[in-house]
Amino acid sequence: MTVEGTAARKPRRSVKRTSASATKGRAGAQAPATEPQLVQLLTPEGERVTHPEYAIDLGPEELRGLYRDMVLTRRFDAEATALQRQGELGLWASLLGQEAAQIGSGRALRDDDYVFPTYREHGVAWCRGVDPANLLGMFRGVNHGGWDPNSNNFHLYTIVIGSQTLHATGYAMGVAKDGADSAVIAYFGDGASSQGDVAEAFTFSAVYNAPVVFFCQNNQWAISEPTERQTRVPLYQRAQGYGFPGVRVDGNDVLACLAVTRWALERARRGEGPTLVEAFTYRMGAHTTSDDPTRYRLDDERAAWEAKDPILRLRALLEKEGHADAAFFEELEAESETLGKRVREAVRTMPDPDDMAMFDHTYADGHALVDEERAQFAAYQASFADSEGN
Amino acid sequence: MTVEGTAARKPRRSVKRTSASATKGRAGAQAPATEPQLVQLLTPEGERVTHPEYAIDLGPEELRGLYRDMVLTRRFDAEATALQRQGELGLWASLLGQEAAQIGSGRALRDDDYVFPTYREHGVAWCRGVDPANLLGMFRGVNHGGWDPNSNNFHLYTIVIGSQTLHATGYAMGVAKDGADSAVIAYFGDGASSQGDVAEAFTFSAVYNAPVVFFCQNNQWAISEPTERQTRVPLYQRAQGYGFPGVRVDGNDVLACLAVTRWALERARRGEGPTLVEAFTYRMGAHTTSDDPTRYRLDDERAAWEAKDPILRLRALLEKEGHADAAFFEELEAESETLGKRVREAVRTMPDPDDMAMFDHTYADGHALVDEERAQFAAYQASFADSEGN
Amino acid sequence: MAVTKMPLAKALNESLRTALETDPKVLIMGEDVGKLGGVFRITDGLQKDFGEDRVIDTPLAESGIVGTAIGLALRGYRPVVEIQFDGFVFPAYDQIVTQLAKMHARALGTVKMPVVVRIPYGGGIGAVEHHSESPESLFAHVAGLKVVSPSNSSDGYWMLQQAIQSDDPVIFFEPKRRYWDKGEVDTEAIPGELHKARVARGGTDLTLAAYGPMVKVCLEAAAAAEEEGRSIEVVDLRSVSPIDFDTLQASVERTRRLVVVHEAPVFFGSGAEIAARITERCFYHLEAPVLRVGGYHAPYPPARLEEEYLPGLDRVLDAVDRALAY
Amino acid sequence: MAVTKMPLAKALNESLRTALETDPKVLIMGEDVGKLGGVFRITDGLQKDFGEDRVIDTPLAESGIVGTAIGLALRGYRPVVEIQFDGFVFPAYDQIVTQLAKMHARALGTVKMPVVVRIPYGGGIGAVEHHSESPESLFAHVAGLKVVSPSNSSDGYWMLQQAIQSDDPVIFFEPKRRYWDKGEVDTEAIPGELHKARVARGGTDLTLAAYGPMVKVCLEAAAAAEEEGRSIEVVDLRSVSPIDFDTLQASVERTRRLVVVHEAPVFFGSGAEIAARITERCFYHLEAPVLRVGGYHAPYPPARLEEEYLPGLDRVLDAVDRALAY
Ligand SMILES: Cc1ncc(C[n+]2csc(CCOP(=O)(O)OP(=O)(O)O)c2C)c(N)n1
Ligand SMILES: Cc1ncc(C[n+]2csc(CCOP(=O)(O)OP(=O)(O)O)c2C)c(N)n1
Ligand SMILES: [Mg+2]
Ligand SMILES: [Mg+2]
Repeated sequence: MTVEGTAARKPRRSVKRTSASATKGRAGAQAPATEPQLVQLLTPEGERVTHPEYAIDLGPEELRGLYRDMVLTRRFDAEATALQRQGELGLWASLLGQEAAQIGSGRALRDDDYVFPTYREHGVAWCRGVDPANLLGMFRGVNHGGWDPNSNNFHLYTIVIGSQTLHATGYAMGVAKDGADSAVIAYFGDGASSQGDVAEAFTFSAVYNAPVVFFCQNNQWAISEPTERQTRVPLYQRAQGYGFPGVRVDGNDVLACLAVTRWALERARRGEGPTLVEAFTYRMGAHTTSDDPTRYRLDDERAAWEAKDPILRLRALLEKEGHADAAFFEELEAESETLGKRVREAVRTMPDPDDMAMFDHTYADGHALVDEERAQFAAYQASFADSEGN
Repeated sequence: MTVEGTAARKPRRSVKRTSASATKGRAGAQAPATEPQLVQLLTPEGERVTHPEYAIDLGPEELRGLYRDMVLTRRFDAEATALQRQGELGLWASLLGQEAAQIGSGRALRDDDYVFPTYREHGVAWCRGVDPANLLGMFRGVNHGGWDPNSNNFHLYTIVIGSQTLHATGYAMGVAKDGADSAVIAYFGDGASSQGDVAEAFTFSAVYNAPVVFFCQNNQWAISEPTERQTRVPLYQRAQGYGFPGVRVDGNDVLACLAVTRWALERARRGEGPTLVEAFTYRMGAHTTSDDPTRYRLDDERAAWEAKDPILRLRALLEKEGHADAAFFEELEAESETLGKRVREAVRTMPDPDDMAMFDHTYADGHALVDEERAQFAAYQASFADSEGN
Repeated sequence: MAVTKMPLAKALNESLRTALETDPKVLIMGEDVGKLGGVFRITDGLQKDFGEDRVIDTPLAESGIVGTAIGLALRGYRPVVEIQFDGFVFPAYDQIVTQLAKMHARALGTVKMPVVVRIPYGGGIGAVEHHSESPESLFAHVAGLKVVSPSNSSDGYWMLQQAIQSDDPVIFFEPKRRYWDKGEVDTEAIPGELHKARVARGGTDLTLAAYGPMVKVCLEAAAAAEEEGRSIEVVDLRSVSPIDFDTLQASVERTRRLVVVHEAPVFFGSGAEIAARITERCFYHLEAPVLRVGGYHAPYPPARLEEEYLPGLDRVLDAVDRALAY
Repeated sequence: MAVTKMPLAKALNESLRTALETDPKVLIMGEDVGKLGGVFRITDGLQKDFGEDRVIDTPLAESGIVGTAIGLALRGYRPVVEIQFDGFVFPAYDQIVTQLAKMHARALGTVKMPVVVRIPYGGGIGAVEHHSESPESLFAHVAGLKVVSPSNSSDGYWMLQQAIQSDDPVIFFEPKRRYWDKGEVDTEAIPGELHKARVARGGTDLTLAAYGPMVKVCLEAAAAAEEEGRSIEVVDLRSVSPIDFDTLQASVERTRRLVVVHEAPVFFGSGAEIAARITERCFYHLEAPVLRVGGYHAPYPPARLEEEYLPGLDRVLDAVDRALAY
């Protein structure tokens, strides 16, 4: 059940000294004795397996629901990539390959829980009921996010790597202060694990026992850098040194992601504090549409991960167990088409912001300089209208 | 052999939820099974004890040397505190109680090793041969440090908490690049462990396998905040999640500090990468001369730690084993007096910097604006001389 | 009785107390703000009276403090964050500039960021490195932040009240060397606007503009100049973003000369912005270029040099002389 | 042949290659600078040719990158650090401001800090948030740093050479939207001084001052103005700290009018410092106040608004008109 994701990759070490037993120290060192255990409930072949600690019991409808979420999310993502190629979007950050991690964790959430995403959590947004078209505004360049985070308890996409983990921690501190039993989840990547802010979020959440789940999608790459550039031990182990549990889950197994996230959220609700979940997955596509992964990684790595596809394995289960018939898959195909069409139309008809909009919302209570600049700009714009009028 | 430093203190938790099993998660959580083991080689009563992993074999002369270092360091420190009271220094950060941690680790170093201190490492400076009077310049307000770091491989005191751990890591990366077998040691406090920079230093040093020892003096307090405000598990465990060993040592036991630091430095030299050493000790005095610890801590805590005094326990050993006679102690007393006098004189005769000095050393290669401002200031100063001359 | 004479430090403490009493969403966060009451005792007694849930000792990590304050604000709280000294705000700079300042705009106005970042700033107290700096320019340049600095006890009380009530992030610079200066505070007076300048002393020959710690120096300079027969107006700007250029312009149109004084280095300091804008607004009124008195382009020097480094009475009067010589 | 026409990106790449070849102490560090060659390919091919020991992919942590670069400099190396985009320099701001800038002074000159921080900056490429900012003011205000920005390929090559050779920390702002503009580079020419301005186009009626990406806009504006019979001088400042006020003063004394153009917000921007100082130096020469054209006091807007936000030909000419109307 163990997945050796990066074992085949050549180690990159700029230091030439003998790199001996890295984690095996002497007394007090407490080096991990065993290889990381990957929690898995559904094998790449679509077999249900059990795990001593994490169980899940889902009926056919729920399984179909998860499948539908993943398929539609992938379709939306593909549509966005296409829209970028057509020049309708300036950029797109694809989640291809990470559907299980996002749908599994996203479907573990309650409505009153709160999500702090990175810029790639389109699947989680889907679970929260955020209109997919809303996510495209920032990639089209009409806004910097612009949905109301409170309408779906889904915070704005955050681009500065790691920052949102502190916002999530603070929000969770507030939840605890309110005496609510909601939980908060913060998404971040393997690359982000190196940012000081993420470490500080671990410290604050542990010290204040904040009800937050840190959900790290280790997709093996931070743009061109493999995970070895960020850590030399599995990332889930990071939590331990801050005094809370860390778990590594098969990030391409939607059932395991759901089960482990649910468990972590329940811990948070019960007042047991933070948890780190590392979803071990793979970025199947480029970092963004601007990226060229052929410069830094080999095709066979991708091929190996294709065999672990999160959607195919759930489909295999559904078919094997007779939970879904041909009609279901056909209907879903049609639904995908409709979604694609809706997204395309929404993007193509998305209005450009008004020029004057750049003076809005810098402040809630106003600012004399902004008023002055707005007026000057309006007069300047008007001067063209005048000369055109002449 | 276990010291329970903070066990008696009331936990401070602003969150009122049930704080259940914090670190005991389920599978994958890998919570530490045992209570932290404190490496100790000399008990508070002055008994030599052995440790299965860390041995040390010192002759009488070496033991007397360590004793002398600690006594003179404490004397220097007391003198500086007195000088602050007399108005000769603006501020002083006393190391009282931390002599063993500093002398033990400081004496483990080779000449070619490099030290990155905080602002409290007067004992380490002593081991490096830095003139104690040099340390007082910044506290008197005549400079911001001002010694040449390279003359004793002892970097300048760093005040911005945690910053120096990254400098140490970078320096160590350079040592490795040079193919040298020197090691680097970075000092920091329990409070500093929360800074993002320290976490980033852990990441960089692990990824590049840098020959650096992180030496954390956990003196239980960051100004008024007890260690529980920074972490809920022992600090030495932090290392593990970054992939290198952490050890907790009795920071009031100079022999154990020496043995453990030596071991960690040797690991670095052998190319085995970073180590975290947590020296479990106590800040006997105020944070600095500006601080009033009666506002936040109880006298009996201090009293409990007095029984563990690092100097008294080594003296007990020296006397018990007949390694030092009355003459030795008398001579040392005299030497202390001389040192005190020398420091007093050095401070009182320390010249104020020339006014124009503030325009020096902002840049190595010069800067037109600085030249302009220097000239203007000189003219401005001269205008007074002129009018006085009239 | 609502009018009391108290030091600035006490006025700030009272203001925080009032805020905690009035609004259950107000929180105090920072290093050593609890039992110790902060290194300057501005939060003295507050944890005792309002509990550890509202007056929160934080881990030693400034980015963490501001980052979690942002999260708390998103949850509906109104955190008042203390940074221990000016030189220690930089670990939080990223959260302040990329998150705190931009969140409201990023959300197209759907969320608010009522966070106050209190920073004791400036020199003159004989401190070691990083404890005497004046980084206000580095915040004023950043859209989305408001930046203010009181010069006296009454403003300390009221401006802090208003900053806490503001739905925008406010960087609140407290002139630490004025903490112990006493002034009257009327806790029932109706305060003026937070971002409005105040003519602290009337005059006809030249305007001195300052804020925070330098207002006192300017008032002393004006008094000294009076003995030489010169009538100097002093404008206490109070706010560095926005700057109340209307009040300043009105003053300069009358006096026709302006000297700006601040502790921060002159190069790219607030004096630059003020000089540029007032020159544009008052081009035909100015008899002399706007002169600037401030810190030099060097790291804040060791304590024994700070008297030379800081703008004092003589340097201000020297600039006044030079401006009047045009 | 030493003279070649190449895009700015290539000139920078060649300059780094030369530095790596010439001085074994030079290192390149940053996110994705290795195999990928950086997101803008400025370090393309360098890791392949100089190895992972000298062209170092770092963990994703800007404070760590600059902090370890400082340590490497203390060990005798000369690190050239790449920050991926302008908006991501802030996590490193603390190390830059409190450590990199101050180390030489703190050590009373006994250690040097030859670290170059390369930052692709500015807008105009249709990017998402944090990828189009111009934060140069936030560095120029800080003593101990030098700040420069080339506007063309030749300057890109030579100024980077000189920055790497400098014993002071240099913040090297690369105008990312000019990366693909071609210009001649003579790799054997003897370069001018790093911090000296250059008169890019002579003129008699007004001076336009700019640096980095705005030099091209100003040259275009000058050309357009010529058609209307106006003779505009364009000064490429090249350096923002120090600023070559002598060259600028000489120009303004002749033209008697100055407009400063930059992408960064006007408020507390470099135009403020330039306006204040040139007004002081040229008080009796100026026929009009120094005018400033720059960004607005708002977060850099989404891509579809950036054309409105950025100073373009029309806004520069509008300011020229206004200055000439005095
Ligand atoms: C502070 C900061 N530095 C650099 C970047 C540029 N950048 C954007 S994404 C990225 C890699 C992120 O990797 P990871 O955290 O693994 O997330 P992933 O993209 O793989 O989902 C980088 C370096 C950034 N956005 N923020
Ligand atoms: C970045 C930063 N924030 C705050 C401070 C103020 N400060 C100085 S010492 C200190 C406590 C440090 O505690 P610790 O790391 O445990 O070291 P100790 O003083 O106990 O040796 C604080 C908060 C600082 N110097 N730097
Ligand atoms: Mg990744
Ligand atoms: Mg401590």
